[in-house]
Amino acid sequence: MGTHIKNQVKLSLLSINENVSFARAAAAAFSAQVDLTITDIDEIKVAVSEAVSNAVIHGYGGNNHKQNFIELVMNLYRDKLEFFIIDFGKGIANIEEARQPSFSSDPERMGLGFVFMDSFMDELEIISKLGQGTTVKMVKLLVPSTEH
Amino acid sequence: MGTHIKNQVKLSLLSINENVSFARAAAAAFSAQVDLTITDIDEIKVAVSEAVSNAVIHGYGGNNHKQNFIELVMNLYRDKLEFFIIDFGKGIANIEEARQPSFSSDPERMGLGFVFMDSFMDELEIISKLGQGTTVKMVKLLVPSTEH
Amino acid sequence: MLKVDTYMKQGVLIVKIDGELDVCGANEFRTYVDEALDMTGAKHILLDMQAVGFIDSSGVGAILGRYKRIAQNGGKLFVVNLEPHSKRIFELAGLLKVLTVYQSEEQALELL
Amino acid sequence: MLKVDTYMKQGVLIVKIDGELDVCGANEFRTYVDEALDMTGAKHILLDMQAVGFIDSSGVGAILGRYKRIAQNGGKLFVVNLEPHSKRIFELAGLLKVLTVYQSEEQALELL
Ligand SMILES: Nc1ncnc2c1ncn2[C@@H]1O[C@H](COP(=O)(O)OP(=O)(O)O)[C@@H](O)[C@H]1O
Ligand SMILES: Nc1ncnc2c1ncn2[C@@H]1O[C@H](COP(=O)(O)OP(=O)(O)O)[C@@H](O)[C@H]1O
Repeated sequence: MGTHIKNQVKLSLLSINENVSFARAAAAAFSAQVDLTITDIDEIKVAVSEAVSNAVIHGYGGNNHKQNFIELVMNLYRDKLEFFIIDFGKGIANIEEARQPSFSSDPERMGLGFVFMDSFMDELEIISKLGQGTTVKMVKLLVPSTEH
Repeated sequence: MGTHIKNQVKLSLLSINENVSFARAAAAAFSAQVDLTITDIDEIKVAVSEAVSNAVIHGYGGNNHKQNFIELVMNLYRDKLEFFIIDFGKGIANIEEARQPSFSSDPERMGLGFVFMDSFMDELEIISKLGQGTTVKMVKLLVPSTEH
Repeated sequence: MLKVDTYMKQGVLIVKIDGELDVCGANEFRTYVDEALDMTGAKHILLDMQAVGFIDSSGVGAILGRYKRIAQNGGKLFVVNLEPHSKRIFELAGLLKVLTVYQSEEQALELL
Repeated sequence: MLKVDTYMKQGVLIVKIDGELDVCGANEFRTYVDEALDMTGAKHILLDMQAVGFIDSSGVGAILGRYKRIAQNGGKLFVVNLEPHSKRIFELAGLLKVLTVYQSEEQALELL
């Protein structure tokens, strides 16, 4: 039942704003190997863009060229695509609160990142530990019955 | 003199044929952050495609789903893009010979991979150890005077 | 890498964006538009989204920020050439409640 | 992911490729064209490269392989719609010595 991994790509990106677009291009290229709609690919691009932006901005405190790295792991199974976005930055104190629409610790931001990840992917899981970092896991199902 | 690294992305790819196209898409996306011509990007795509194909086909002996990984490291400096393609496969016995046009250990192949890498990049370096693997380093210079 | 074209037409600041409105693009957008607002003192903004290849919450935030700035003086923000994917992002973000989407620049300026 | 359209015209096997001729595409190309040659017994091949987005040495090898197969019976391989980047690859590979490039399908078939 989809436990056999068909493809895996792991990326390690320097934490700078410019790599947000690189990450979503990589996610789109990885997703292109399965037969997805343009809408699915657009949704994956937004979700990955949000998660990587958060790692740069919140995890590592901005575009500061401090040689911090973000990991993006992409797995293809028969029935799903999995995306892990991992940073080793400051972590999230209260995940419940962070997931609320409009909640942002930065007054300049919208608090919509997790809302978009949640709306555009079929599963969203956040694991975080203060001072150690954050892992965001997102799943896009490939079975036709979950088309939305 | 271009020793300060401006961006770095490291990829680890499962050694399957499908990831050859993923690797060149990633190389194109990474190269897109600097102002290159379409021709430059096309050349980088071919060179990366050849090196990753070689790692899959020769390094690991083909599309065999044996959970072997290929590393693609991309570095951006002020004056150049660097690409490292690394496999941990069978290695090259005679690099001199391997670089010759038309030399191939596989009668079905053209022996043109290294010729294309050489023609399309500004530097090509091959490091290999039998039974341990192969590292291909390629450089594309960004200074306008090297435009060809 | 974002290209932003700004010019005045019937007292409205026309802003044509070409590129991707992510965290990088949003920063550039903010700088360009705030500069143009400072220089022209325009009341309203018309945003042409025709050539926007991508937008996420950073882009939405930058647009909303410009809206808030002109709204203080009773200004409005019109959006034209919004393709379906960006429209869905705007919808989810609740942006369609504060700005008005038109088919074309002509239509938007006519109704001013 | 490669799309290969094959059909006969004036006794020539027309092959239209849509996609990328890398190691994956080369394998698919080989299979499709060899099957079509088996079925039709065509002597010549006309390759339409219009929709080839990418080609590397694996792609070149697959094309040369098909050429070698038909050349045994005196067959020829014509290429049309070769864009500059692919042409350069063909040149470097020495392929332009064995195949003939034409502007269009019409021109190639006319000169047969
Ligand atoms: N990778 C992360 N590291 C630390 N904090 C994070 C991370 N991702 C999200 N957060 C926290 O969760 C909040 C909500 O995130 P999000 O919904 O994406 O909105 P926004 O990015 O607009 O603030 C952020 O403001 C931040 O406090
Ligand atoms: N990563 C690698 N691992 C082991 N052998 C390699 C590798 N890359 C190249 N080679 C050897 O070098 C030869 C020449 O490579 P190349 O010029 O790319 O031509 P081709 O791939 O068509 O054989 C190959 O046939 C192979 O024997």
